[in-house]
Amino acid sequence: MVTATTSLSTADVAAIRADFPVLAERVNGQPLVYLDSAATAQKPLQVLDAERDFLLHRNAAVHRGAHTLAGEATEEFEDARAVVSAFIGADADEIVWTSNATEAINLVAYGLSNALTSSRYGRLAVRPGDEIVITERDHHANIIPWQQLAQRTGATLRYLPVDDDGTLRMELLDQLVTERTRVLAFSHVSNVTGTASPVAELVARARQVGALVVLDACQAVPQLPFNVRELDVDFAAFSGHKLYGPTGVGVLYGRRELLEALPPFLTGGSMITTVTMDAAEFLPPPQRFEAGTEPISQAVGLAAAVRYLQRIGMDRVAAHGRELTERLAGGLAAIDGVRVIGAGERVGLASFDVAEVHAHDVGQFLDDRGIAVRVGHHCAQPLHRRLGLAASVRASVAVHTTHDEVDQLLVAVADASEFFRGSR
Amino acid sequence: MVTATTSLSTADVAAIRADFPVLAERVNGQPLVYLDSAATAQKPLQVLDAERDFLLHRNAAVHRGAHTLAGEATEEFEDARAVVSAFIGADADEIVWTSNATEAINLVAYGLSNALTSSRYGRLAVRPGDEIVITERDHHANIIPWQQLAQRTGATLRYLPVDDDGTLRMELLDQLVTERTRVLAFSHVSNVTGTASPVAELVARARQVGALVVLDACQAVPQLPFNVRELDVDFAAFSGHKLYGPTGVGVLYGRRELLEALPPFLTGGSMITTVTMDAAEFLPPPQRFEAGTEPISQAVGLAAAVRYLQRIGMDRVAAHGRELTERLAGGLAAIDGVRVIGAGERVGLASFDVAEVHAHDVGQFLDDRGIAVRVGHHCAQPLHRRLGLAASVRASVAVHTTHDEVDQLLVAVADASEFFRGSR
Amino acid sequence: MTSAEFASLYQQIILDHARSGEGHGDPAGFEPQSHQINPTCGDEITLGVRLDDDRIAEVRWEGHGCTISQASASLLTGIVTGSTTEHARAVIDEFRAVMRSRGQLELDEARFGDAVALNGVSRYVSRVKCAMLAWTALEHALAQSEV
Amino acid sequence: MTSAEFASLYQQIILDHARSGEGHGDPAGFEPQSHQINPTCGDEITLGVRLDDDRIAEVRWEGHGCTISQASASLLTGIVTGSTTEHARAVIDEFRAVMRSRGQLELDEARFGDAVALNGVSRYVSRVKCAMLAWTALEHALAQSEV
Ligand SMILES: Cc1ncc(COP(=O)(O)O)c(C=O)c1O
Ligand SMILES: Cc1ncc(COP(=O)(O)O)c(C=O)c1O
Repeated sequence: MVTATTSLSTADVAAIRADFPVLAERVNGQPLVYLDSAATAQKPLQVLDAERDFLLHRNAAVHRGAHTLAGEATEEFEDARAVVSAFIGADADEIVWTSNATEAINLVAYGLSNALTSSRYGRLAVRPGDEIVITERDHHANIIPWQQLAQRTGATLRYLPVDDDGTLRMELLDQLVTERTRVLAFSHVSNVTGTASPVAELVARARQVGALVVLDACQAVPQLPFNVRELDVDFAAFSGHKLYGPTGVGVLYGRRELLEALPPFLTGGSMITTVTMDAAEFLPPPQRFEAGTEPISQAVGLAAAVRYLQRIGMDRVAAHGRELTERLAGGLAAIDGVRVIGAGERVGLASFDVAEVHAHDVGQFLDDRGIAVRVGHHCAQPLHRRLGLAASVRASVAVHTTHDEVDQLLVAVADASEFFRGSR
Repeated sequence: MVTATTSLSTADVAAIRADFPVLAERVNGQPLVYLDSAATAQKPLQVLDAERDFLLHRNAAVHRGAHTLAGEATEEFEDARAVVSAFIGADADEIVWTSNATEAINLVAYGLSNALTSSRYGRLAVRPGDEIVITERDHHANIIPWQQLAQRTGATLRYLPVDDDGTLRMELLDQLVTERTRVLAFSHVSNVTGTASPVAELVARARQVGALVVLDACQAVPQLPFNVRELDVDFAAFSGHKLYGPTGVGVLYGRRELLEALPPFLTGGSMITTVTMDAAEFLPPPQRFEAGTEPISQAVGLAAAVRYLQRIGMDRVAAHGRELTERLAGGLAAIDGVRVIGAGERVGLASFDVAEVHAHDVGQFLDDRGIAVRVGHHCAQPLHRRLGLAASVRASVAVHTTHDEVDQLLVAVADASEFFRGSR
Repeated sequence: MTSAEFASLYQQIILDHARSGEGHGDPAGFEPQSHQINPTCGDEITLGVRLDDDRIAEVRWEGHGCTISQASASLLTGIVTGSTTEHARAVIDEFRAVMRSRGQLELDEARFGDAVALNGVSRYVSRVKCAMLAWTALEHALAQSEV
Repeated sequence: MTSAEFASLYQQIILDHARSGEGHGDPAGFEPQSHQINPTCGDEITLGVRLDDDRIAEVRWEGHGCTISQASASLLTGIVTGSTTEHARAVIDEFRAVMRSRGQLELDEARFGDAVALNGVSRYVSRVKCAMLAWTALEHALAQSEV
């Protein structure tokens, strides 16, 4: 039995907003309406305070020092790993701290080519004739690392195309993902259409042919209850800064036996057992992948962000996001001349095009009213090209977004259309 | 004419200490004596405040958004680049933000092998038969990336050995660095001996044979006036967290024409001009090397750290460090059974061995008195092996270190030696 | 309903130039040429020049972009057509300096005429690239003809 | 001049065991064997076992390390010599649980005897690896003999 999840009440959101002081500030004389969380989220005071408290009282190098501060710092750092891994249903040693989601995906892609030159880690090596499959609606962070892997190894890159509204053409899946496919990489939630990929179907096909599944979870983790075991993916990547946490920290989840089989990517201190001038022996995961000094206070900050979301409850976060996004997408579609990109239920964001008006001009008009949205290709040039657009406008919601803010955006978009088209 | 630089007065240091509140705290009931800045520095309030102020009022994605906050964030972020690059005598577009020094060195090493598979960037490619030269006293971060580069490309890794006190055997330089040498990589200041390498001589030899010079400047930048043009190096790497700045941010300096010739390393958003499903065109440096969302607030924090040091003056920072390190090394050498590693003037740190007592035990004894030092191999196993040690104790000084703190350490080391050796 | 700053960024003259597009058209056959992209939004321009000795006889460009970039290309065309390449280079440098001044400098009306309407852009860091696109293209085109 | 915590970490019995080193010696010829390293400080141990059916007849180890790791190897030798491999495995698990408990758990005196002197280690996160080194080596050695 599915019980309807309660969303956030107006009072809940008001209380949440108090944790984000920037929301009370003015931009161009207007109250800030921040609808750009999909690019980077604002950080609640709880996150800023946790990081500052750590830096004021327990800052030290981790895993290296024997003194008291170093012990305390190491404990708090490893507690952060436990908190963040539990949040996505993984064990603590199955997540690797990276600097962002982009680096997390690069880590996997480089690992698969490094496996070629390393006798000990040959099993996962990608070779000429192997194929890597991505999708036409991926973010550049999930396109270019795979192009580069193909270039380094002689493997072939293929992609699952989308149809005219940006939906994955699943009917082509079996023909594209074959016994030759070594990696199937795709975004859980598109950062342009906001629609979710049919993860279960994609994973099932990858399992049939023995391909690794790499999930770009950047836009999903802040918006949905997210569990790597339920999704049954092999790798998943996301960024701290989109999850109400600091920049400078990202997460790679990897299934334990795969992290164990993957050779190192970045190399240096804190990831070795023995080093001679000729060769190095590496630690087990996750340390093998964490070369040099970690993003220590940033991991602590990210754990605080996760605790913050857990206190609200991801079910309620998701329900709130669903309500707002429906209002947003429905409202936009009803404005004359506005085309909302994509079809189906959206998670946390909607992108749109205003006929005859450039996205930059719309964005500037909205900014004049204090409304912050993202304009451009959102690091998804291939998808925009496929949809016949150079750029679009994207509005994204967060735990602190109100219904009223969405309505303000809708009015402003209608006015922008009027302003620019009226003047023609 | 050289005028003697004034050091920091007792009053100066007292004022500086007020910026580091942790120094007023107690560890194991004793006032904290933090002599582990070479591992990671404590951060002054000015750095914490700058980062928090940014996050509270101007946080947004940079280089992507058109809204007001994004514009302000981009300006502050690029101002940070200008401040940090000027601090080392480079132009703003000659520094790349990385996550730490380790990643900065990896960026160069991977770039040199990526150049192999990229027609456009072939000039710098490292190939079989080429040689890479490092030194026996390097940090693992400046050893393993080069081992891996050699493994990926078939190049040969050689090293300049040290003598019994850890000094580079410069008489072997000409024989090791030859026409076949493509890269000469070494640390400016050893993180074990604390002694500086003869940079000018090393660079001169590299120039003779046309090798690239990669300088590991981690321990130099926080302690000495540092200028990449005067040193005439091709690349230099250092970490924010050792420079009184945040973790999660590091810097790679690269001479403009070399950064332009180097292919990308991490790939993804914000580093491209055009992306199709088949190929990507990359932006000029530094953006080409900054894939995905940057360590934004961390760069802002690092700029605040640099401004902090500039207000004190790097000449005075260096003079203060010199005084303290002399007292430290001289005092240690005078303790019965203590062997100070290395010979010659030390910059900011001294490492030592207490006869018959394990470094961990010394460290624990010091910690019991609130004194934080580093014990272990300090990510320099080859050097320790060469010196016949498994581990050593390292004490390092900072702008906030007092003469009295150094003396406390000296007394405690003598007592530790007595405690453990007395019990035998 | 819009602020004074917005109104100064989107003056009628800008809106008009974005629509009329002086010099807009297929630059095929024009040499030298340059193609420029704004990586943030994917806006592009291909701009070609017909030279008559050291004079710019004609400018022709096409591409897509926002109001600011289109108006700027149109205004540029008006300013440099008929001038020497040397003058054009000086004008480009001056334009760039003003655009990057964060509101500190203003375009000289004697040299820039109607293009002074672009003064407002320099206060919007993220729009400077839009205004610069055509000017950078002309700079690159002229650089090719130097050799 | 040292604190109570320090004194409890470095009890006389620990100092004594670090010096006497029960079981210390070249384990050549002992099978199964395991070599373990503490990556932070480079401390190493090579530990070998002589089995008599399912009983540990003798333990022999060599290596270098701090007082805690040396004393721990010595104390381990005393505890497991003569016991069944099954019992040894249970004891290792219990020891690990206590060491990782951050001061929450204590070793049972009946099973651990003098080794209860290592209780203090669990409050020093960075020293737990030192105390565990020999125990991990024994665990790995026994795991090999299982097959
Ligand atoms: C000389 C030297 N090189 C490289 C590093 C690596 O720095 P990080 O761990 O910040 O990447 C360090 C510090 O650990 C160092 O002292
Ligand atoms: C779907 C998706 N993937 C990847 C990324 C890259 O994230 P980051 O820039 O934090 O590495 C983003 C955000 O920009 C995204 O939305």
